[in-house]
Amino acid sequence: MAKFKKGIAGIFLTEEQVVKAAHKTREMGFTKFEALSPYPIHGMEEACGIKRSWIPYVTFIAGLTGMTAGLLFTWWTSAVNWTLNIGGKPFWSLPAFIPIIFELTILFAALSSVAAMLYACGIPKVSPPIIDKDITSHKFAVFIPHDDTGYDEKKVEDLMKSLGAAEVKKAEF
Amino acid sequence: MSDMHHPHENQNNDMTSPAESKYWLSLEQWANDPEFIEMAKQEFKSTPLREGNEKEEGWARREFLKLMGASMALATASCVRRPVQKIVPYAKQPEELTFAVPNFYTSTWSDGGESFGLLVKTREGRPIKVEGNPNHPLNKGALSARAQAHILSLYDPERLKGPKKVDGGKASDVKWDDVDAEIVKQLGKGGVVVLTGNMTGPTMKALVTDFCSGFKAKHVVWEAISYEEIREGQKASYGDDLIPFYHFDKAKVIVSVDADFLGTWIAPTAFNRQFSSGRKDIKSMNRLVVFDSMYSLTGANADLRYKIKPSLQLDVVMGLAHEIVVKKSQSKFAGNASVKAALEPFAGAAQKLGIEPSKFTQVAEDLWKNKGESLVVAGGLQGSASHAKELQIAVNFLNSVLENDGRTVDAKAAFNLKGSNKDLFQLIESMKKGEVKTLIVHRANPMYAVTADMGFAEALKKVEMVIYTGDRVDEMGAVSNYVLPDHHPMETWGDSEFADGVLSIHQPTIRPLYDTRSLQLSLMTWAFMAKVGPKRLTTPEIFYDYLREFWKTDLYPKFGKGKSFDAFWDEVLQTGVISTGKVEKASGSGRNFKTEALSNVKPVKSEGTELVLYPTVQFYDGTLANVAWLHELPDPVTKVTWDNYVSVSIATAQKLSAKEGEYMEVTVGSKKIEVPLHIQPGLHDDVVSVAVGYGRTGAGKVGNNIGANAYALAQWSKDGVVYSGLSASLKKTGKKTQLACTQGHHSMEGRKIVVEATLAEYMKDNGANNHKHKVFSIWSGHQYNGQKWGMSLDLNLCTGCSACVTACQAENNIPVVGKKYMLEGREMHWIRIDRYYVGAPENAEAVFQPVMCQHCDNAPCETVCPVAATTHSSDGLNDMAYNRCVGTRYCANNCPYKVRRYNWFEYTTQTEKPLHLQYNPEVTVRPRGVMEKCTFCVQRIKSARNQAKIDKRDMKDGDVQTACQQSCPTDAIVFGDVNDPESKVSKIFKTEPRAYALLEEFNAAPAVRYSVKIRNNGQATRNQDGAHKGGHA
Amino acid sequence: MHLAKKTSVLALVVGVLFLTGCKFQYGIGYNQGYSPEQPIPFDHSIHVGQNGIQCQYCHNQVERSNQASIPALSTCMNCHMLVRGDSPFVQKIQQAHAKGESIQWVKVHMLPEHVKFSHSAHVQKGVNCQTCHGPIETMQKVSQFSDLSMGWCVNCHRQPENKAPLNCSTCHH
Amino acid sequence: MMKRNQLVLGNKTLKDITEDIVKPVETLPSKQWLSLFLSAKVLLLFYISMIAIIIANGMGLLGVNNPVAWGTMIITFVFWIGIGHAGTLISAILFLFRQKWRTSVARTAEAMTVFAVMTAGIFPLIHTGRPWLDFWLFPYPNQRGPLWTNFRSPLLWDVFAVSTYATVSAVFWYIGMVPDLATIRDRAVHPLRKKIYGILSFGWRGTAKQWSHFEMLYMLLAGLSTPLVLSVHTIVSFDFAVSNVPGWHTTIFPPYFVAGAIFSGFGMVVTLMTLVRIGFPQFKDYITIDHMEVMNKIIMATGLMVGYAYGSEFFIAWYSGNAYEKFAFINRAFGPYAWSYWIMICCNVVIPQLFWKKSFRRSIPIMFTVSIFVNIGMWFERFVITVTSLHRDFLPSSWGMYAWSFFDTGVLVGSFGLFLTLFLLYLRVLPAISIAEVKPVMNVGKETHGGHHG
Repeated sequence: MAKFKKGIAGIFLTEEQVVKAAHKTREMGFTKFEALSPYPIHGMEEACGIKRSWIPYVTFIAGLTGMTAGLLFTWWTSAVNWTLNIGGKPFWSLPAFIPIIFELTILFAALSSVAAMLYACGIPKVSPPIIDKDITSHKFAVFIPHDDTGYDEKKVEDLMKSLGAAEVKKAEF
Repeated sequence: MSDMHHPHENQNNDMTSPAESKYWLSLEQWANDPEFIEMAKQEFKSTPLREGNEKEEGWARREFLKLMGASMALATASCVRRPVQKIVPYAKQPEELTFAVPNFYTSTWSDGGESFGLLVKTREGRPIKVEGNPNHPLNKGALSARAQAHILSLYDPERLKGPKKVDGGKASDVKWDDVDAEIVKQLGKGGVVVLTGNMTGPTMKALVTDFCSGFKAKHVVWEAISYEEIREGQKASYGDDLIPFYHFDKAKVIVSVDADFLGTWIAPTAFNRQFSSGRKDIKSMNRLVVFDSMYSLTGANADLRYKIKPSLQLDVVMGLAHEIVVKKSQSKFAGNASVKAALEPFAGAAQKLGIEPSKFTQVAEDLWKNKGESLVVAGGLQGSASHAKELQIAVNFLNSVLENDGRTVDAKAAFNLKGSNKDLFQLIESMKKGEVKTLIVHRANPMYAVTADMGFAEALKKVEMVIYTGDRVDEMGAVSNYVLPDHHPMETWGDSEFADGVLSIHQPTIRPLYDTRSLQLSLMTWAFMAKVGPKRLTTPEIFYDYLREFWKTDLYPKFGKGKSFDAFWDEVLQTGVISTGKVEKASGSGRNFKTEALSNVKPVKSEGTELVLYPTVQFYDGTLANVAWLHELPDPVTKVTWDNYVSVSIATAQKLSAKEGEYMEVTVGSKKIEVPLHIQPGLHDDVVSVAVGYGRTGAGKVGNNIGANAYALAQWSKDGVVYSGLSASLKKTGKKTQLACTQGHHSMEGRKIVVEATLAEYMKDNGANNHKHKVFSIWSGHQYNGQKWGMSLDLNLCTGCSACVTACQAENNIPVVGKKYMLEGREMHWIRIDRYYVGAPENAEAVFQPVMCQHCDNAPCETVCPVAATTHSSDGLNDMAYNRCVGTRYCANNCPYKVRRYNWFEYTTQTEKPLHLQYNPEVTVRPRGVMEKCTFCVQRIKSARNQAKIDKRDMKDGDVQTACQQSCPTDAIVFGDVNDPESKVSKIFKTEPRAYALLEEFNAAPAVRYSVKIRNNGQATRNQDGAHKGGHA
Repeated sequence: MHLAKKTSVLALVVGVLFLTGCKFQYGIGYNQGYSPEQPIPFDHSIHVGQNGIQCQYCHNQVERSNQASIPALSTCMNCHMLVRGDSPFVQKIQQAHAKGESIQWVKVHMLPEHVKFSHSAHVQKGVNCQTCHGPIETMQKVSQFSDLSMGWCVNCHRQPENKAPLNCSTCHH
Repeated sequence: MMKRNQLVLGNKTLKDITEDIVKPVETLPSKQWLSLFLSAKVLLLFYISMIAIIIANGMGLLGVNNPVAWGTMIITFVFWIGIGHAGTLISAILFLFRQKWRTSVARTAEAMTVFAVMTAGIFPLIHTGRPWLDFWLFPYPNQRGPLWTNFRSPLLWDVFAVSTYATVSAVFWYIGMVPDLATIRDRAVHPLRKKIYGILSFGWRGTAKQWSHFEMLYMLLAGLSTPLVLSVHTIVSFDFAVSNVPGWHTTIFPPYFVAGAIFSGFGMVVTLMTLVRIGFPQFKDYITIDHMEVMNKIIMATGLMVGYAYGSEFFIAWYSGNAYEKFAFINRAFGPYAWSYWIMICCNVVIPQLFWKKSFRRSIPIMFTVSIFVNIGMWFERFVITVTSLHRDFLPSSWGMYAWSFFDTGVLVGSFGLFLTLFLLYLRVLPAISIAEVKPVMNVGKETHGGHHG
């Protein structure tokens, strides 16, 4: 298990505050901070400087893999490994195999994307530390870990307060 | 033991009998538990055959265990070895026996009507299938459905296992020795009568005669369906007390008045063969005109069918004679005044019959034009009205007018059918008088087939001892003192001369399963013990010796042709039959018709509703009522199974406002029965018909109380029995059932299914009405380079006799499902015969079409099977791997011919023992949940291929005969390699203009061809209903 | 993330096992090597190996029948009427034969009921007994040499030089 | 821009929303729920016993027979699969179309999808004659050669399509639920509850990065599910369309089946939502009459599509000139099974026309009644397609009727037991409305707020 980092978190009560706070934090030069919210917030990626997710590439490649696998598998089993005269159809009845190939494409793509998402989000994690139990309900937070560039406990606390944090606390994340 | 062609009677047994020895592998092992006799005594297991509650009661525990078992098996399949199996070889191996290779024995079988030469196929000493003996001049390899099915009666679990004493209907075990002692004492008192069914065997006849001479006994021969009226008519007309031989093959015009010669009359299998051989050369094909009071199979095959009432039978025959002799003044009788006087009352026959006079005249003209090459027949139960004898006289007269006697009717070769109702009537009278002290009844069941008001049961009470040789305590057994079970025909020796000059040997093919004894040996034993009778009766120890001796002294001199007797005997056993050729060639000598016989032939009053009793193709007289295959076999015309019923016309049903399946009370005088109603197109409005042979009460679990006993309605008198033309009335009872009809719809709906053409159309164009479609495929298909199997069915030859259906059932271990499941559409037959009605319902004509798996090259069933359980073989077969099938039934949906059959329940493994001994070990018994269908008898293909390999030769046309083809009396089925240019089937595929593929436009590319049916009805065109509209793919 | 790695390794192993399953599975659930005790320890190595008796001498129906068949006792007696009368087992045979009884052998090669194998077809084709039954001439106690699985049958039928049919109905009907 | 009605009523705060939605999960069940659950449970046990009896004795217990080799099991399979389409449609297709109203009904509709697909998926497995060998339907290496499956069979396509669909829709549903499960985890007081929901929520914490990937994945899954959902019913329709039975062999089937599936799915969604609104009154603020009305509009639209398909089938049967095809359709409407055809027409085409009237669209009792009729009608549509086509095909000699039995009724009714048991359990242990999705749209349509548009 990866070690959890210590740091300071500011708890906010509105969406606007936390977006502003994240924006400000980033402007301050912090790079490893996290912004937490109970729901996805419009503009938060921009505020935190998060790049577009790379999952679509996984989806695409996995989809292609699924398609190729389906194609090769149906071809090999039906036209190579054991050819059977079924209903007078050719051994390699591509049109009839398309549904299978299609379904495998989707299956591979979907499951790989999910796996990629789990990987990218660093989950599943068993009981990670929770900064505040209301963050998944109606509160928001910005967390700055201790190893971030220019981290200073005092400075960070002040920053949070200045941004309107309802609460600033030392936390583990 | 001088020969090696047969197993032997039980007394004479120096080799390990196959039934006792053990070496069973796989199926045999499972099937052939040596303790099967004990097992058979065990409780009756639930099978789908039985309706009722066994299912509900039985499933819970057994099936729960099965479920548990399945999951355990899954969990442990990979580490547990299979259960230990044992192999028990012979101590001494019989020479003629090779394991897993069938032996064929020639034999004979008769059910009181037709008699057949058989080849009995045995495996490891047990008969598994009967086929016709190709050497037999009458059935020539073919068999009827009943003959195919009678093998099942050998393994009937309800057969008696030993002699019984019966008291008040209760049977108790006795020992043969004790019985013999008592019987011999009784026989000494005199007054002995031996009542038997018809005996065709000369040896048996001689033995009974010897016995009768020894004990001063009387022999009475009686059959429920006796054909006595023919003999009487012959006697009155010509002075010959016999049933002449008929040559349907030599007749160009055949007129049948209620003689169902393709279904049940005298020798239907032989007649089917003869009739169809007269239709093979279409250009000179015969014409069949049927005047039908019920809808008979013969009527269904008629070129021209006219519905009549039984009371009008005389009008038909005499009317035709009037047309020829009086109207046209033709024939040598033309000037005869007494003849003219006799014919005059029948002048207006056509009007009376309701037939267009010109059409009636046409029939007469056709007959006269083909004089000497025509044939008029009448008789059977349908022809047994009060005027039965007169009808026969009229028929004989007409045949004499047409100079057919000696040409198509031949008295020089008579059928050995000697049953007499009159004799039975007299017997009953003398029993009532107390003249009979001991009655020995053999293969006769008067308690069932004689109406109660004859008082047979009461008369029996005056008989001191009644001995019955039946194989069960049936209707007759229940009122006997002793039931001394005879061997099953397959367990006993014998011979048969069904028609003069056709002698066939009757070999046993299995050692007796139970402690039974043949009547022959019983008679010999009693004579020996009483020290009476001729020496040849009392000296031999077993009947086999008597038989051999009889052949040596009586038959060998006539047929021996200079061979040594041993050589002669071996040859007889090998060929199974010797024939003088009498039945193959007509004698040519006509007889003089006694015109005075005509004086009694007067028109019969015709009024009200008339009853027709008739035998069915499935059951004939009802003897085999406990054979489930026959119940499952649809009636060839009505397609109803598991019931008899009263047929009425559509108009009559409307008048009665009764629906199909409603129970009706059929009343004749004071007698009545209740049967469900069946609405029969093409029936005369004033006729109701009911089949006999049903309503058994002592047949056994399968046959008891199925339908009603219509014999009860017959009218007995010292002049004979009236089965037909009795005045009857119908009344609704308010009860209702469903008739298990296997066919859902009776019209072709204008589709190109059975294609017909008239002879005129055929003469113009040999491919008449065979409209070919242009078909194409987006696939290029697969090449078949070696053999490719194909089948052709000539609809012009198929008469719908249904022998193929039962043959297939016997060959392929096809289960029986019972009425309940028949009603739910779960019949299992791999080949079915579709019967469609054509034309107006009130005059419906019928066509037949056997349909089995068509083994399509582009098989739609194969494409949709998810697990590739059904695929195409390299020789063009649509293979079905049962063990791969998971049972999605998609293939059945996708089969346009609907020939696939599904095991809805566990059918085969629940078969009651020892019925399982009949199973063909070459064919897998199918478990529940798998699909099955016709395989083109792939097991036969495979064994023929193996045989060719063993013989180091190539296969040739005819090596493989499918079971259906083998049994077909009309050669309608041809099977072979379509890639072999010399094979019969390939010639039909390539050059027969009548051949077409069913649903050709669908382009499943079937490997079966049907050939257009030709109707020789004198019409220019065949207006099929709706003809063939559309359907172009 | 470790968990994810572990999972993927596990998945890989399962996948490899699955794909090569047919190779590993051979023998599982089949009776290969089955060598039960027989009521009489008939020794093929003596009869065939040492004495050089032809297989077909005893299994004399193998060329004509689907079944190779265990010979009848009368076949044994052809020799053992005279030979090795001192052996208790031979005496057992002689006694059984005299009484017309048989010996209950334990079946070694078992095929399911739905498999229709023909010895004669194979023998006529020139397939050696040993091809399927192994070095029977060295076996003191018969044991099942091949696994008799369908794959085993098919592998031989597939060889082009054998010109054997691969139809379902070749074995199943 | 049209004025929008509020998507969430009652001026909720974020906290209110959380509490409203997780209430059923955090409180003890009501008597009402318990009695419903117990009845569903009894029905489920009945269903299990039906299946056990059928597996133990054979398919013959059902009404299937020779001309009609597929019956209740396949009919009900298609019925449930059809119902299983609405959820994915709402969550995926409407998501791609940015239909914000979908948020409050998506979760439950998806749950319905998953359970309906589960219920459906059982049927093809138990309808085989030897269900213990169903694993043969999967191409796995084996000792038989190896012997593979036949990839040309639409049933095999079904195996792939249904299992893919079941997997993907379950994953889609579950992934969407992960943040909500984290909400429940964080609110949990009992450590065991915390542990369970902790595991179920994968340790979700809602960082911006997570949300970013989450939203991307959600969109991708929506994008993948959309063709998938269309393909599944297309492939189910191929079971019929690719075979050659007159009445089955038509090219219209894929779109017709998909429209029918959406129709029936929405029918079931409306049925369930009206019930959910009654059972959990606090949900009325989220699943508003407006939501219901929109779904009713969809029902009406797809009902018309289905009606169009019925007409089109007839036209094509006539226009093709194929005698068998023509007969099959005349037989549908006027043959012995005409009653089922007209039930279907009434329920699917005629009755939904009530929704032309706005007040009917917004009346809970009326929409509930109509949705029940839609459910019945769509079951009969599959009955009509399956049974009336099979019972009279090419050769009149083999025509017959379906032999409906007690066990047919048993498996049909029993399958509701399975579905309802799962659904009722779901309502109690999982958040029935997507908390994280509702929150962003809580202000939509509110006059006072200008931040959001759409």
